[in-house]
Amino acid sequence: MWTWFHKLGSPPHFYRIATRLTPWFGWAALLLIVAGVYGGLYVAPTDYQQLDGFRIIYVHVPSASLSLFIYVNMALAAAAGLIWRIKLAHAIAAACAPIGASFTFLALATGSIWAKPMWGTWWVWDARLTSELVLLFLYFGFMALRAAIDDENRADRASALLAIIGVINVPIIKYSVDWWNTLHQPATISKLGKPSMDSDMLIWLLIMLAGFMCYFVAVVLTRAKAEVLQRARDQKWVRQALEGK
Amino acid sequence: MDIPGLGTAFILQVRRDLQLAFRHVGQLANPLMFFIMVTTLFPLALNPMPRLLEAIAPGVLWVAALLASLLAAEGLFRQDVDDGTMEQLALSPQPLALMLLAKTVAHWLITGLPLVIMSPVVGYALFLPRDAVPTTMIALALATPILNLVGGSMAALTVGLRRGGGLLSLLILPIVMPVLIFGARATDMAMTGVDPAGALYLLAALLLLAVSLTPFAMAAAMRISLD
Amino acid sequence: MDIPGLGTAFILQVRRDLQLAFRHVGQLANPLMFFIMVTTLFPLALNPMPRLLEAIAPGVLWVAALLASLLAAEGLFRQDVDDGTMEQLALSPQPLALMLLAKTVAHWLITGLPLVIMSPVVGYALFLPRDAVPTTMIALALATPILNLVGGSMAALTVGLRRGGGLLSLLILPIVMPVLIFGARATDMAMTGVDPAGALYLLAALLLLAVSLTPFAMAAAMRISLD
Amino acid sequence: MENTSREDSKAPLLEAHDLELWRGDRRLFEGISLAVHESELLHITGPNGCGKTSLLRVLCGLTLPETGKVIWKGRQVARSRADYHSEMCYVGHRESLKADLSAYENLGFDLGLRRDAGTEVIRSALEEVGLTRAADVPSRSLSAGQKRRVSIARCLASKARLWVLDEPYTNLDVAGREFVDEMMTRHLQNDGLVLLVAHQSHGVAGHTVRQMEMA
Amino acid sequence: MENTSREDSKAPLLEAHDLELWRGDRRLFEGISLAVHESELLHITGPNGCGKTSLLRVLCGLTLPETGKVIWKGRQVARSRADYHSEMCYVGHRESLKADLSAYENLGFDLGLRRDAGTEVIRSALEEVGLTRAADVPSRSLSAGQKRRVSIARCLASKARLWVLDEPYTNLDVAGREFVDEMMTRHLQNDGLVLLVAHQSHGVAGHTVRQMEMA
Ligand code: HEM
Ligand SMILES: Nc1ncnc2c1ncn2[C@@H]1O[C@H](COP(=O)(O)OP(=O)(O)OP(=O)(O)O)[C@@H](O)[C@H]1O
Ligand SMILES: Nc1ncnc2c1ncn2[C@@H]1O[C@H](COP(=O)(O)OP(=O)(O)OP(=O)(O)O)[C@@H](O)[C@H]1O
Ligand SMILES: [Mg+2]
Ligand SMILES: [Mg+2]
Repeated sequence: MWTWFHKLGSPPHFYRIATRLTPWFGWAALLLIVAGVYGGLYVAPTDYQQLDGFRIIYVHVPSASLSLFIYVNMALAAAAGLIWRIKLAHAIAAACAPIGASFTFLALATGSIWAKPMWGTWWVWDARLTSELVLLFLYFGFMALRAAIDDENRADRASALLAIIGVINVPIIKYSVDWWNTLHQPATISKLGKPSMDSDMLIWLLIMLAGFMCYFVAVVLTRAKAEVLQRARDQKWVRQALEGK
Repeated sequence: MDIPGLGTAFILQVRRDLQLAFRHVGQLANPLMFFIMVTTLFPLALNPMPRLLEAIAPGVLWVAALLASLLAAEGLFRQDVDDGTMEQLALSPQPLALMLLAKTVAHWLITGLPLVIMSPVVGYALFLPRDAVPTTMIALALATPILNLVGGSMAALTVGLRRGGGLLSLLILPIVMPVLIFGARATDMAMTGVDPAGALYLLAALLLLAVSLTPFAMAAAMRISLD
Repeated sequence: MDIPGLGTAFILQVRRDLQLAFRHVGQLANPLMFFIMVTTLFPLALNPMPRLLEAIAPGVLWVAALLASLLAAEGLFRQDVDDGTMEQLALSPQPLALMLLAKTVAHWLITGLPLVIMSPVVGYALFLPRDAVPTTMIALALATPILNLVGGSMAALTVGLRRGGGLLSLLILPIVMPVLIFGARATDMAMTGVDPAGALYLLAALLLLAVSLTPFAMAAAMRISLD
Repeated sequence: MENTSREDSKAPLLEAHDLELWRGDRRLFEGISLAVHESELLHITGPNGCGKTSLLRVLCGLTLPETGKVIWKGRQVARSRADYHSEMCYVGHRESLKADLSAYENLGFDLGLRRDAGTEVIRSALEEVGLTRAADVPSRSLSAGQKRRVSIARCLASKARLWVLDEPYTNLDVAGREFVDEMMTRHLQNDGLVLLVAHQSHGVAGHTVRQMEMA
Repeated sequence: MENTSREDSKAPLLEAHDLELWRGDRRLFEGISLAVHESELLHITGPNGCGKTSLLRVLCGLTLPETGKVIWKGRQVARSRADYHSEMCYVGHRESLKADLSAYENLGFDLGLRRDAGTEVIRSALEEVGLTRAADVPSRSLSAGQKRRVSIARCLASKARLWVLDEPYTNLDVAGREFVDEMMTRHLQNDGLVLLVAHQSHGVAGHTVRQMEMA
C-alpha cells in the first residue's frame, strides 16, 4: 500500500487517481457496513452469556482496530514524508489524524457504553482502556502541534517526528491485555487457527471491519485531496483540475 | 582542523549548564522545593490519616516526579533558543544530538537527582513502608532520566512556538505513561512484598531505549525548530 | 494629551495576553487537557480503587490547582522582561500596578478558570461525592486567583533578583498554605455534610486582601527588577 | 502649545541636573546636566560602553540615578510619572515586540495604552515606515531591519513630544536611514524634542542640533 | 594549504547552486547561485527584508532550502556538516551570549567545542576587540556595542576559514568599525573567505571584493 502511495508522489497525479478511486471505496464502505449492521444485528446468533448486549462489538472492535491501524499508517506516511521529503505523504498524514481521532473516540464511547452493563461502570483505569485514551491524546497532540506552527513546512516536519515517536504506544495498547491481566477482553479474533469466537459472529465482524477500512480509505483520500489542493492553491494544475470538473 | 573529542564536548556542555544553574542558586533549589512542596501539601489537602497517606504515597511520589520534570521541560531549551546560543551550538562541529544529550544530563543532575535523593525523606513523611524505599529510589533513578529525555524531545519540538499552555504536556504525557505505570508498579510491588525486579528491569530497558533514541529525535526536532 | 482610561487599558492588556495564549482557537483546549491528563495520571500511579480515589480526590484537585498557578507563575513576567515589552509597559502612561494586575487576571483566565470549570469532571472521574462538587467549585474559584496573585508577586521579584528563586518559593509557601488548608477544608466539610460557609468566607476575605495589596507589591518589585 | 509665550519657549522642557550613576563598582558618569528645548535635537555620542544607553534610561525614568534629578516641564519626573510618560516615547536597543503577535497587533496594544488611536493611525504609520504586507506576519519572522521599522512606527504614531532614540539607524537600509532623518526633521518642525544616540552622524540640519560627547 | 596548486586555488571553496526559499506563501528568493574562492569577500546588499539573513542561514546549513544545494570544498554541506562547521564561523543578528556568563566564559565554551584553544587565545582575542575589564562581568550588563565585540572576538579566535558576518558593524563605534575592516583584511590575506552582509559600505580594499545585490 505504501509503495503504492510512493509511486504516485506527484500531487496532480495523486489528485487524479484519488478522484477516480474515492467513489469506489465510498460505495464499498456503504455496502459492507450496511451488510455488516444487518448481519450483526439480525442474523448473528445471540451470545449465550451477554444476550443482545454483545452486539455493540460490531462497532467497538472495528473502530478500536482502526484507531490503531490509522495511527500506524499516519506514522508511516509521516516517516516517508520526513525521509524522502515528499509533501504528499505529509498531506496524507495530516489527513489521517482527525479520522483516527474519531475512531478512537468511537472505540472509547462504545467501549464505555458496553462497560456499563458488563462491568457496572462506565470507566475503569485499566491498562487497555487507559492506553486507548492515551492514543486519543496522541492524536490530539499531533493535531495541536500542527495547528500551533504557522509555517507549513515546519509543521509537516515537526508533526511527522512526533507521529513517529508516538508509535511506541501502539504495541502497548495492542498487547496491554496480554501483558497485564485486566478486566478487558483478551485477544479473541486474532488467535489464528482456532478463534475462540463463533464463526457466525465472526464473519459479520470481519465484514464490518472491511467496511470501516473502506470508509477510512475513502475519507482519507478526500481529505488528502483537499490538503493537496490547499497547498498547491496557486499552481496551474489546480485550476485545470477544478475547472475540468 | 583538530576538533575536540566527543567526550570533551560533552563534559564542556554539562559543565556550562551546571555553571549557569549555580549562578542562580535559587533555580537549583526550585525543583527540590517543588517536590517537597507537593508532597507536604498533599497531607495538608487531605485527611492526614497515616493509612490513607500510605496508600497514596507511591502515587504522590510518582506524580510529583512526573510533574516536576514535565514542568521543567518547558524551559529546558527555550532560553538557549531565545538568546541564540542554540544556533551557535547547531553550527558547532560537534554532533547536535550529543550536545543536547549533554544538556539533558545536566538538567537531570539539577532536577532529577535531587528528587531521587530526597525520595526517602518524602517517603518517610508520607509513611511509605521502609521496605519500599530502596526500590522506589532505584525506580526513580531509572525513570527520571527517561522523563527528562522524553520531555527534552518534546521541548525541542515545541521550542519555536508560543507558550502553548498545555501543548507540551499533551505531547509528553502519553509517551511517558508506561514509565509511570512501571514505576508505580515497582513501588507497589515492594510495598506488598513482591519482588519488583521485573518492573525495574523493564524500566532499565526503557531507559536504554530512551538514551539511545531520544538524542537523535531531539537533534532532529531542534533543527526543525531552528529552521 | 488624552490618555485612555484605566478600564480601557486593563481590558487591552487582558485581551493581548489572551491573544498570545490562544493564537489558534484549538489552543483553548490546552489548559483543559493539562488537567485532564494530570488527573488521569493519578489513578494510573495508584491502585485504581474507587474508594481510594474518592479519598484523594480533593487533594488531587487542590494540589493540581496549586501547581498550575505557582509553577506557571515563575514564568509569568519573564518573557515580557526578556523581550523588552515590560520596559515599554513601565514607560506607558498607565499605572504599572494596574497593568500587572491585568496580566495576572489574564493568567488566571488561562490557568485558573479552566481548572474551576473542569473540577466537576475531574471530581467525577475520581469519584468525588456529588454533593461536594458545587462547594469545591466555589472554593477553587476563590482560591485560584489568590494563588495567582501571590505567585505573580513572587514572579515580579524573581525576575529581578535573579538568584532568589528557591528562597522565594520558601517564603511563598506559608502564604499559600492557609489558602490550601481552607480550600481543602471546604471540600471536606461538604463531603461530610457540614456547612462549608465559614471556610468560603475566609477564602473570600483572603482574596480581597490579595487583590488590594499585591498589585502594588508587583509594580514596586518590577520597577526594581527593570532598573 | 500654539500660544506659548517667548519666555516659556525659552525655558527648557527637559532638564537634568547633576546626574551620577554607578554600575557594579564602576562610576559610569557623574555631574551630567543637560537641558533640551522645544525643536531641539541633542545628539549624544561616545565610545561603546561609555554609558549612553544608561543615561537615556535615567532620563526616561527607568533607572534611578545615584544623585541628581530629571525635570520635565518644570516638574520632577519621578513625581509625575504618568504625565511625563504620556509625552515621551523611547526606542531602545531592543525592539520590544511580542514575537508571536504581528507588527500591527503589537502597535495596537502599545498605542492603545497611550492615546485613542484608531486602526488607520497604526496602519498609516506602518505604511510610512514601509511595512504593508509584512505588518500582519508574526513579528518573530520579520527581518531585523523590519523589526526596527516597527519600533520607529511606534514612535511616529505615539504623537509624543519627546523622542528618545537609542541608535535608531541600527539594521536599517539606506532608505530607512533617510526616512529616520526626515522623520526627525519633521518632528523638530512640530516643536518636538529628540534625544538621539547614534554612532553615525545623522542627517538633520537647519535646526537646533546640539552635540554631547560622553567619555 | 601552502602547497595548493594553481588549479586548486581556482576552484571555488564555497559554492551554492540554484537556491530557492519560501517563507509562508512568499518566495524569498530563487535561482541564487554563487561561488566564493579563497581570499575573496562577497558583500551582499539589499533592502530590509529582502532575504539576506535567510540566505546566510541557508549557506550556513541552518535552514533547509526548498531546492538547490550548498557545497564546501566539493562536498555537499548537508552531508558533511561537522567538517563544514569546523571551518565556518557565523556572526548573526543576535549575539548568542549567555547573559549570566561573562564574555570570557561564553567564549571559553563556544571555542572549546571547536578547537583546543587555551586561556590566552581567548583573552588575547577579547583584548584585541577592546574588552579587558568588561570581559569578566556577566554579559547581561555589557553595552550593545560591547556584546557585538564579543561576537567578533569569537569569530577572530575561532580560526575558521570561512566567516559569515551578518551586519557586524551594528552598534559599533567608529573605532570598532575600523577594527572590523582591518580584521577582515587580515583574514583575506591569510587565504580566508568572508561573506558579509552590511548596509554600509565596508572599508576593505585591495582584495577580491565582490558585490551581490539582492532584490
Ligand atoms: C472504554 C472502554 C473500552 C475501550 C477503550 C476498549 C478498547 C479496545 C481496544 C483498543 C481493542 C483492540 C482492538 C484491536 O486489537 O484491534 C478492543 C478490542 C475488544 N474489546 Fe474493547 N474496549 C473497551 C471496552 C470493552 C468492553 C466493555 C468489552 C466487553 C466486555 C470489550 C470487548 C472487546 C473485545 C471482545 C475486543 C476484541 C478483542 C480481540 O479480538 O482482540 N471492550 N477494545
Ligand atoms: N555590574 C557591572 N560591573 C561593571 N560594569 C558594568 C556593570 N553593569 C554595567 N556595567 C558597564 O556599564 C556600561 C553600560 O553601558 P551602556 O549600555 O550605557 O553603554 P553605551 O554607551 O550605550 O554603549 P553602546 O554604544 O555599546 O550601546 C558598560 O560599559 C558595562 O560594562
Ligand atoms: N511566515 C512568513 N510569511 C511571510 N513572510 C515571511 C514569513 N516569514 C518570514 N517572512 C519574510 O521573510 C523575510 C526575512 O528576511 P531576512 O531576515 O532574510 O531579511 P534581511 O534581508 O536579512 O533583512 P534585514 O536587512 O532587515 O536584516 C522578511 O521579509 C519577512 O517578512
Ligand atoms: Mg547603548
Ligand atoms: Mg538580516
